[in-house]
Amino acid sequence: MTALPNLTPAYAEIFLAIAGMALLMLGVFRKKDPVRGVTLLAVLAFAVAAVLALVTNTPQDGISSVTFNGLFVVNAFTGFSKLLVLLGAGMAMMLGLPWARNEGIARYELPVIMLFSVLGMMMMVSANNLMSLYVGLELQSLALYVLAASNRGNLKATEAGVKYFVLGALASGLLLYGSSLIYGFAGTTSFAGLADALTGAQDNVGVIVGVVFVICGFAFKVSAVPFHMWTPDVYEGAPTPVTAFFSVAPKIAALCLFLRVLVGPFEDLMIQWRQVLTVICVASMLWGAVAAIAQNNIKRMMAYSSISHVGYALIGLIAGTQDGARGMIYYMLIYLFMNVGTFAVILSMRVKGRYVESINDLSGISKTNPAIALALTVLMFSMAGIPPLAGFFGKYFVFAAAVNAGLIPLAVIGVLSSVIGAYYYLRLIKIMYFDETAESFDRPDAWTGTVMGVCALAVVVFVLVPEPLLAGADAAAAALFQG
Amino acid sequence: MIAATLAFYLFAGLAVVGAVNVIFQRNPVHSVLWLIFTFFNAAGLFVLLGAEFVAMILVIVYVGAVAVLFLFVVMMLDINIAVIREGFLKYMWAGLLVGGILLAELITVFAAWTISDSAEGLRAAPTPDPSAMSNTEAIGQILYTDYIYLFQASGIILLVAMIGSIVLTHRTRPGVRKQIISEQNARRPIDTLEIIKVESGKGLQ
Amino acid sequence: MNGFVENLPLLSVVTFTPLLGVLLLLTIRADDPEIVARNSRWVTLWVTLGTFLSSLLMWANFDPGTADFQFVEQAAWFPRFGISYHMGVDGISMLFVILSTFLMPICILASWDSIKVRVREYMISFLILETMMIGMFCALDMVLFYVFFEGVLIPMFLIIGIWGGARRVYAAFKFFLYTLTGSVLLLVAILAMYFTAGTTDIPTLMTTNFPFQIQFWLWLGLFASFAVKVPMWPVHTWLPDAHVQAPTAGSVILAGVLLKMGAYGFLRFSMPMLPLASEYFTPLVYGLSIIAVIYTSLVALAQEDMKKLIAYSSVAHMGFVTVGIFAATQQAVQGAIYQMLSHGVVSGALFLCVGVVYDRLHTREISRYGGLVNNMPKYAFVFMLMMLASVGLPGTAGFVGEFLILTGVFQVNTWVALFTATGVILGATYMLYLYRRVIYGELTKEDLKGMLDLSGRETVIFAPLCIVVMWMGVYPMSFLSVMDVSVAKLVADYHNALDAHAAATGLVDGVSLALGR
Amino acid sequence: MAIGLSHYLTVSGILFTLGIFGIFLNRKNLIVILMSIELMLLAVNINFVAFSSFLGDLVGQIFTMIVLTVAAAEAAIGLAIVVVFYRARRSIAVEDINQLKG
Repeated sequence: MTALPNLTPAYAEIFLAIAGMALLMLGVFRKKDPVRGVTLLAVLAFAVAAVLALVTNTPQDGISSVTFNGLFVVNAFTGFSKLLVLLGAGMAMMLGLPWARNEGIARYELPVIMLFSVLGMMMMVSANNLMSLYVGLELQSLALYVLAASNRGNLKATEAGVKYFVLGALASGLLLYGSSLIYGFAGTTSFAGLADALTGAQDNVGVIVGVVFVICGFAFKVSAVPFHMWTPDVYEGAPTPVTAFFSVAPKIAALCLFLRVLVGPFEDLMIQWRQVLTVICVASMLWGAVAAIAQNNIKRMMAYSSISHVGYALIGLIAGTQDGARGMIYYMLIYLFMNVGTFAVILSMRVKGRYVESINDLSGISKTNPAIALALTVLMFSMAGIPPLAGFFGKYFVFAAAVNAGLIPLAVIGVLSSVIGAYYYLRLIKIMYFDETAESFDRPDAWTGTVMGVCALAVVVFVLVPEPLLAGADAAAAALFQG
Repeated sequence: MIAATLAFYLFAGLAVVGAVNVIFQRNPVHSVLWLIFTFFNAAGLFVLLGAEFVAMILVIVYVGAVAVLFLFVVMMLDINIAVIREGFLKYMWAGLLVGGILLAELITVFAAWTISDSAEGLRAAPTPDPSAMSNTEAIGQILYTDYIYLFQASGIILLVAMIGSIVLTHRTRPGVRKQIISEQNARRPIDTLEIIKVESGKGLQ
Repeated sequence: MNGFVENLPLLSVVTFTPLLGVLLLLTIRADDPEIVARNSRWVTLWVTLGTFLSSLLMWANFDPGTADFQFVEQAAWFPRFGISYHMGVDGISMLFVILSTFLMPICILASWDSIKVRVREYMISFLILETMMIGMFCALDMVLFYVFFEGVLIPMFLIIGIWGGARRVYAAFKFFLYTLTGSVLLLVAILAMYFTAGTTDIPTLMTTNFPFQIQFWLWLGLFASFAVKVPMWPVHTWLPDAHVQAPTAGSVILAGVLLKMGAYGFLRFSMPMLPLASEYFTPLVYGLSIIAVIYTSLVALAQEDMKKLIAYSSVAHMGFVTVGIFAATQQAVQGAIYQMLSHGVVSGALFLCVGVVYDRLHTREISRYGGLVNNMPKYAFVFMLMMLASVGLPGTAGFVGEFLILTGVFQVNTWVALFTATGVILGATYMLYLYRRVIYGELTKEDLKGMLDLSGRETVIFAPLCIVVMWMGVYPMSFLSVMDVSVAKLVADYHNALDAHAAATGLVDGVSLALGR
Repeated sequence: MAIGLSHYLTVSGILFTLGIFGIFLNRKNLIVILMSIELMLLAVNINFVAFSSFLGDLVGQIFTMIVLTVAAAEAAIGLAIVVVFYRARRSIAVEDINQLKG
């Protein structure tokens, strides 16, 4: 008779799983308009899960605590990552509520699926074994495939679903194949064991091939060049709130896991993975910036923008130091607010009850909708990395880590590509402020307006009170390098 | 020994033949059948490796459920036999070249496969002696204890797959008449019946 | 009084008063856009005047006898990265703060009638711009400096792009991307400094000795940013576009303050922190500056657009400034700073002069004017005064700076002094040529005959400018004495560092020479 | 010649390459792409079982079972998406995935 595993560290995940099933039941049995109730309760569940994650992921005794036979780990880093994921998911879900009502495709299953995908993200962030990594990753991916195609009557949405599914499954396959090679060399799938076995494996070709496969798989999931092909199509095709969700939660989760895997079990292979990642990172920053210039659909532009942002975040990862990890987490934190805020703006782009998503639809809205224009201006300047807005500090911290790790050429390429990036962010501002007025937008609903306001404000006031946010990120990075 | 070697080459060769056919068959139904064929041979390889339980799962779950699901969808969508279009061959040769290089590299790596010195000590669940415990029993011993987390997580994945498939494909067709029992039970004669006295010679008004 | 001022975080007050003004502007509620516009103008005027007064309070309490930073404030900001909110001024930076606060109310008055749309947003942009400018001159932390330095781009981009002329979009993008490209390299240099010296604190960095190899790259990083901002030839091309397209007040601030940011960067960072590299690159700076002085003067001579002409003259004048800074003698550096201050006032005033006629005739083409002295005598007088100051006539602000620079440079390098001096002659040529074409001659054009002389508001704008220009020309000591000690320390530290390095390496060279023989 | 680990790895390598090949060069229909994905996963499973056998470690077989489960779920979702696409487009030819410019 085996003793029950220690469930305490996983309370947040267990709660979310039960909440998901309960909400599904609620949706099935509630006759009248279950969507609103299920959505709000799901947001509430995220809040509760965030509190639980905060409490259970900071073990009083010791640095991190492991359970389920070593498959699951929690520490300050996983805790912080989960908070980011939950925050992003919660805001995206709030954006989805008015959208679903306006578009008339309200389905209560979608918030439930979103909730399960968040559960998958939390599981992968807490993975301590290639197996738990895989199940977490697949849980989130499968849910995301469904979400991408969820607007099933729409040709673009279904096509986005197909593309996302095929390339996502391919990425999972690559990752899995890499995992199998690594297992075959090391005889174990646990991160701690791998860290032992891979010491001194720098010249083992099989392991390196395995690691490269795993990196390619992750690069797909975070949509880094050259594994980014799906991103613009999925961003454009998927329903906008789902795109907002895609652009933050899975990306943050995958990057956090990427970081944990690379500086954890694969730490001794840093020389090898650094080369691969440097190519990926530079290509992402530059291609994301260049390709965004030509876009006319704002969601596609945001897709390329997110590709180049991933490039910047990867700089912190390539540094491979505690500074770098910290920089990357800061970056994700700031990116979260900028991106969700921008998608709130995109969801406010309604002309006479119809959603529009061409960049030219923004022309002259500084006159007709000054509040939206102001919020988007702040967000765009922040994305371009202009101080004193938060986006600048995100870039500052990752570049600082790169310079500190002796990667000055990388930092120089980074800053120069941020200048290219500035061009298309400015283009939006130009269209809003310098061009003639097109049609004015409908008044945004309270939910969208609130999310937009909160995000824009966060980007502005970050410069005044950075400490509370950074303290958490700092503890997270420290935990990663102690454990 | 020789029997095992022969069996390996048989299963391995047929699996590869099957896989090639999956890709190059023009009729998707044939592709699915070749896929099933490939799975059977892979199961044979599993048996050779001493993993009977996984081999059975592969045949029962895969061939029994997944492959049949494929077949079902292929037939439901009623897809025509594909026409090989212009340019395909050009692409194919380039692809074959790239694929060949990838494969050659992988095989080079595999030919000199080494296992870490520490691997033996790092094993999480060493295989018990086959004479003491069967493969199925050994897996059962750890799957529901040490790996309960994965088991539960797989359950959730299946749940999501189920909800997802239903959300995507289930349609409520208009015009379909459904039986609503509660409404039937709630009907009273007074709602539906009216007794009219018809005076002779006047008919219904 | 003194006790009160000492306890007051005076620099923060000066820096952030304009931001308070922004909050005030945001609270204006009225349905009629006219009322909003009127209230915005008045609120902004009072706020900028208040800022100016508080900066004068700072000057009154400034001790010119020490080269140390004064009114120092320090507070934790990003303690994990050693970045702090550290503010302070010395004899060099304080005058620039005064210059910024002085020009600001003038700009607001100059935009009083010419800006008719989105007045509130315009005023908000200007107030944010003011905070950024003042903060930049006060910052004593590299990152804080960078935040203000770059932050300027946001309001300026909007000012040019929204309220500018016909090709405003092109000009705004060019301005933004040129300066951003330079600045991001500055950012990398700042990071490299941080990890070499372990701090971003400016006073500490000034006493850090970087090895020459590192100085070399850091200097280039800083140069990329400051050279674009100054602007130096050949990266000056954004300036004529930005000047021509910006609204009048935007041009005033651009010429009056923003151009000084680059030169200020050379003075504050390149010279004291990287003396070896500065010395090494001095010929480069001389070369580029001389080209700037002569080439842009010639280009100015050929201009048909008044604003463009003055823009090119700015490039030439800033060439003087960079020559003066890198000559690194007491007189030259003092002259450079003085030249910056006077150029700030004079070129600002010249742009205002252009603005006056532009408001009336809506063209800046020189050939459209002529004979204005006949019906606009007040205007002709003001224009003449500013023109002469720009040329460097003794008794005006321009003379002192040019004279000091040329004296200082002459001691170091005769040829450079000679070439620079030709710029003075060329400057006189194009300015007098401009003046002759606009003001003198027959008043033949019909539409010019109806033009009115300076209005009451315009007189109010120009009066302080004229007074300051005369004052700076007649009694320069009131400004020179403020910067005297700080400049002396800057120059002395610079030469000490060079001597120490020469002593260290000279020994090695001597040995190698001896061995070689 | 005795059958060693590398023989199994080679078989799996061939299947994996065929799977990738099938995804990228497929000009016919989506279902074949899904089947190619199944082939990739099968290759992974052969790897895991082979390693499990040669290492004397059951974890590989556990991993295989997880992969099988997930692959089943993936196939279900994939087919559902294909069905949805078919309903919207009336085709599942790869060339017809062209509404969004890549």
